[in-house]
Amino acid sequence: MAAELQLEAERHGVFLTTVTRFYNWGRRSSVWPLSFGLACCAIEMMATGLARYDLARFGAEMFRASPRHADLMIVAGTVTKKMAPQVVRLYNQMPEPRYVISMGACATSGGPFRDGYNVLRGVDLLIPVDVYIPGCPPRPEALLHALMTLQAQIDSQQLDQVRWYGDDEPHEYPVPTLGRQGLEIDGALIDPVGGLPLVSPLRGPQYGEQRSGEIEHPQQVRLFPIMDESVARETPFRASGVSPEIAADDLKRSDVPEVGHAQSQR
Amino acid sequence: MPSLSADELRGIIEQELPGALHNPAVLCVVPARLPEVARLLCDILDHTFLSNLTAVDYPADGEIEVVYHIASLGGGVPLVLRVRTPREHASVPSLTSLWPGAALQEREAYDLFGVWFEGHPDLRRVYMWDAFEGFPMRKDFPRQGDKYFAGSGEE
Amino acid sequence: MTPLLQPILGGVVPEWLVIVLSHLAVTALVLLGAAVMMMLAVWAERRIIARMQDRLGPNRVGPAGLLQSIADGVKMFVKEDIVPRAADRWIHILAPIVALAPVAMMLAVIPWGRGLVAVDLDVGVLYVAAVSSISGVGLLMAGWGSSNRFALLGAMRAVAQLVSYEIPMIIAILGMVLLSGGMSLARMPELQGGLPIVGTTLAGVPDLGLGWFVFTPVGLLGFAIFFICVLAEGERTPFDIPEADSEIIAGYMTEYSGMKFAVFYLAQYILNLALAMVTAVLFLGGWQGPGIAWLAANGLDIPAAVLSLIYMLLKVWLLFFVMVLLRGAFPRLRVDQLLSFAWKFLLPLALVNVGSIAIWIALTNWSAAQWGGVLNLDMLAAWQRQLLAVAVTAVINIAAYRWVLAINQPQQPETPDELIGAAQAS
Amino acid sequence: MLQTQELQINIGPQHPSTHGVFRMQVTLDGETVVDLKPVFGYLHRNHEQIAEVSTYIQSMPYTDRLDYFNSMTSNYGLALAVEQLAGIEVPQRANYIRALMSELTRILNHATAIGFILNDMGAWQTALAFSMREREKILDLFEMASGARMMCNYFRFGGVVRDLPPEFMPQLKDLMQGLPGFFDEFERLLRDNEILLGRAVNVGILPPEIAASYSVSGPVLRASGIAYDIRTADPYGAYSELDFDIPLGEVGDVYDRILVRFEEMRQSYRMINQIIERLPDTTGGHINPAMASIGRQKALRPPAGEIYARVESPKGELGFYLISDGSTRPYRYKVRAPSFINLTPLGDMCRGHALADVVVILGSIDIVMGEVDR
Repeated sequence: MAAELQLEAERHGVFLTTVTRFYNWGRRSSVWPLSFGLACCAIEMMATGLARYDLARFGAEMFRASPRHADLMIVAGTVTKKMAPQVVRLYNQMPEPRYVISMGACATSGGPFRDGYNVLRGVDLLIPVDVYIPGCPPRPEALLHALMTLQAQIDSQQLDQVRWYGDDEPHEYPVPTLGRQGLEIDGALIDPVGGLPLVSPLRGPQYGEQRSGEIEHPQQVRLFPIMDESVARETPFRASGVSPEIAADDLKRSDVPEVGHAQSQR
Repeated sequence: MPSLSADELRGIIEQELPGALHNPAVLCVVPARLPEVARLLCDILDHTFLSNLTAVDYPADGEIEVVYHIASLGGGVPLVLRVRTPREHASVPSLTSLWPGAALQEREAYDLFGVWFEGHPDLRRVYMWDAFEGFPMRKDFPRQGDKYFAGSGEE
Repeated sequence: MTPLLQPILGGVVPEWLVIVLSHLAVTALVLLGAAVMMMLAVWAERRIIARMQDRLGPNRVGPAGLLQSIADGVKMFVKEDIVPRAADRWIHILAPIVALAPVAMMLAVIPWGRGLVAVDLDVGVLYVAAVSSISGVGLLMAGWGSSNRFALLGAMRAVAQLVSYEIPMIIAILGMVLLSGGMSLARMPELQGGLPIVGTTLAGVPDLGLGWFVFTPVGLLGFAIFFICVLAEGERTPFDIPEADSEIIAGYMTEYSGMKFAVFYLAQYILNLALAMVTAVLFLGGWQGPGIAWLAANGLDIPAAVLSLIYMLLKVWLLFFVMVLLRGAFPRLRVDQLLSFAWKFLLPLALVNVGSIAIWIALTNWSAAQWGGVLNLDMLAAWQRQLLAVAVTAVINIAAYRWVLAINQPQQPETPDELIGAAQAS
Repeated sequence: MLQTQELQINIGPQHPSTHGVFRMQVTLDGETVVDLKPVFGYLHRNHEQIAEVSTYIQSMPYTDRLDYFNSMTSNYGLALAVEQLAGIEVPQRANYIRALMSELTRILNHATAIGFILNDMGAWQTALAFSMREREKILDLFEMASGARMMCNYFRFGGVVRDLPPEFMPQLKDLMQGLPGFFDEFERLLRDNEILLGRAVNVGILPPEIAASYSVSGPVLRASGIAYDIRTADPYGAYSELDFDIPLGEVGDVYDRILVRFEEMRQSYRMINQIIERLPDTTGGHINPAMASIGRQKALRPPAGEIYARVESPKGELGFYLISDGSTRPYRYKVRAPSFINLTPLGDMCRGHALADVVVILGSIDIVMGEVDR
């Protein structure tokens, strides 16, 4: 990586390389996270900041409460639909250069709560993510590793190619609003409560590609079985006999095809 | 005062407030008489701690049941009171005047089940946003996800 | 600096240019010194607090993380600069400058060492007091111009705090002015030579440079009051209320990003250091210390200057270290507690202290004629009068302290009768 | 003529002192709180609905994520409810292991809760760092027993998933040796600190009868002087055999809540000592043999009926209300979340106090958003 970087950099001349390296050194040595905890992972985030793990060694312990002072947003926990507008707004309020670490399964994909009606299936539906951490919750070591990965990403950036100096990066991402049926952007439903999201996920900046922000495959929205009287169960006080057999292969997932599932478009 | 058993409570209610029980077998109270029964429990029987309040949806009966678990601070198993109300226009008298602590739990039941608590000072949605329509914990709310398919597919 | 440059450049450039150049050089040196100190202060604070919390602190950038502050500076410099849409644009942009400029101006009159003072102003103390309160305007501008409620709350708190703590602070300074008989900060350390308590009044003893005001009862009380006010003025824990991040995010700096935020940050740390320097000069003898008088007497001016600079920096860093320890250890006060502490506790004590100092001066300096025959101390030696004054003012100050404590006792709340004590349960 | 205007501010959902994504709409007159309205739901992740379409044992990992500080006690609540519903016996040894884990959890929770209160007061994380240090040691033990640091998923219906490993006891004893020193260190921090006293004494008073009518539970209720603890009021597991006191507060202010938590840590320490003594002599394995296989757990089919089972979690009374229709999935699954209900009197407690006190009062209730919003 370093040699490639060097070769790449030499085309820009020594002076620029030095400036870039100095610039990258400054940015990566002083990544101040936003003190922004959503759920369980926030506790591990705090544990990372305190004794034994000590995020401070990387100069990253200055958890700032104001998004204006922060460089890094650690999305630590489940992003619910109700919280999604605030997450995007906070991201919009952060000054460039800004980074996002999606910490844990919930922030990455919805995790164990993926099937909940109020849970966003991954924060990358709305804002770009630089580093994903698996785990539920990830151990503090994993967060340290994510920070180091982010530092490596910063190191490989060129001063004249970073996204925030170009025009293609929208400075403000569209903030969803909370509508009658779910999240809306400009009045169009993008993530219904009790349905699947209708937007494609954002990609990381290294793909150089921006989120469409458009509704995709609206005609392929999967209709969900309304749990009607065939599913509704007897009251416990009049329960007669045994309920349907589902014990044998209880944990087996059915192979319902993921038609039109936005996540599978990735 | 030691905790009462459900049978003792049934006897006392039938004696003190005749006609208040809709279904004595499960201590199901007539909605309009609920505040009286609760006051009886609270003032005379020393069950002063409203431990839990929740709703259960029974689409098969077309009814929603609101369940109250009322404990005594002296200890023992909490008593259960129930109220049944139709699913359409579900409405139950609020107990916030007796137990201010019921406020949030009633809001939760309203939010997720759509039970209107008559006399609640500030009955708004608590978890979902105000503009949202529908009551997600009802059994007929549309659901998503593999888990639900796994369940419904086999049934 | 002019005499230093004169022999070198004297023949080459005209004299006015030499003067201008020397002034510029001094300014650059002072600002550079302050900036380096600020960076060291931020690093030291992060490391010390990390130590207090069983951590290591920044140690990846440079030796032991020493370059951490530079990395922070580089990052801040390249951050995007945001002016919120709703903000009052010019006020928002000007506020950091208005906050930083007076703080930098304070450095001009502070003596860094023997003979190392940029401007020897006759009214240096007055100047410091006056200039340091201008930064409050910058904070209020920041809070108002940001159009953010947390920022507005923070600015209101900051100004309330600055205004209330100025008063005991200035009264504490007033005492020192009375004691030294002048307002020049540069002259203050010169008066604090000699031995502890008796100062230079004892004949035949070498000048140890230890006659600091803090060793006298009046100086000690003044030091305590002044240092507490310094903590409040510099927004240090337990008085960091204007930027209480657990309540109002970051106070008046909430909406500032990039360089402007860095300027606030810089202003705050320079203010802390400058106030620590003023404290050292006023009470801890400034650059005074053992050996300086001997070096100066033997004509070794440059070693004396270097040694005095070392003494000064040692004292300043000691005070800053105390600030950091306080920050790591204490919760912060509530804003009403802060104000009542200033008005009910510090102000009476400061006033009493001024009275004590008047008595001190009367006991040490007045002749029988000045006393009008009430008291005649002319037959006592100077050091005896000094000791007498110490005894008298110590009694007054201790009594005042106890009295102020007594009037500040919080009323005991009545406990409801029905509340039970700890009951055995199992 | 000059007029004053009330200031409306929103604290949260992203705010360093709201312990997660909680939001308070505060109306201020100067710095004084005129009105405070809590807003919830930013972490509403549908635990109950997911549990209603999962089997009973599938809900166990979700209870870890309810109260993510105290996964062990949350597990205990569900395990207790299902055991009572299905009539499963728990061996004595399993009960002791469960009590041990619950009390370790309580120490962990209370230590960090006090640390967070001090953090909210502005102590720059130092107190929190001390308590997190102890937390790490306890988490090491949890990891040893269950394989995970935070989300232990250690309890099973009828016992616990595996017995304590042989190296567990020596390390537990090490920890227990260090704890009194930690308590003393913490106590010095709490008792003699003028500023802490000034910030905590007579702030956010909750009188006992009001506390009870607000259904407040746990240390907050006990700080108001009411000796209501599920471990004695409705004993479960090994608690009827353990000897402990219930510390009570006198005034019901923030300081009492801190002290009650502090004393509860000492009582937990006492209990753990008793458990260490008795554990080698306990009978039965770590799990009821009838429930030992994961297949049995998965296929568990409690008879139709309902149950409301409660445990004393460190935050208060944690109840699980389950209705079974005889199938492998609960028909209704409801969690009585102590931190949610403890928040009911927040507005009343804060009214008339300064803005700075709001965060301290909120901290003294010790909420965790995973449980509040579920």
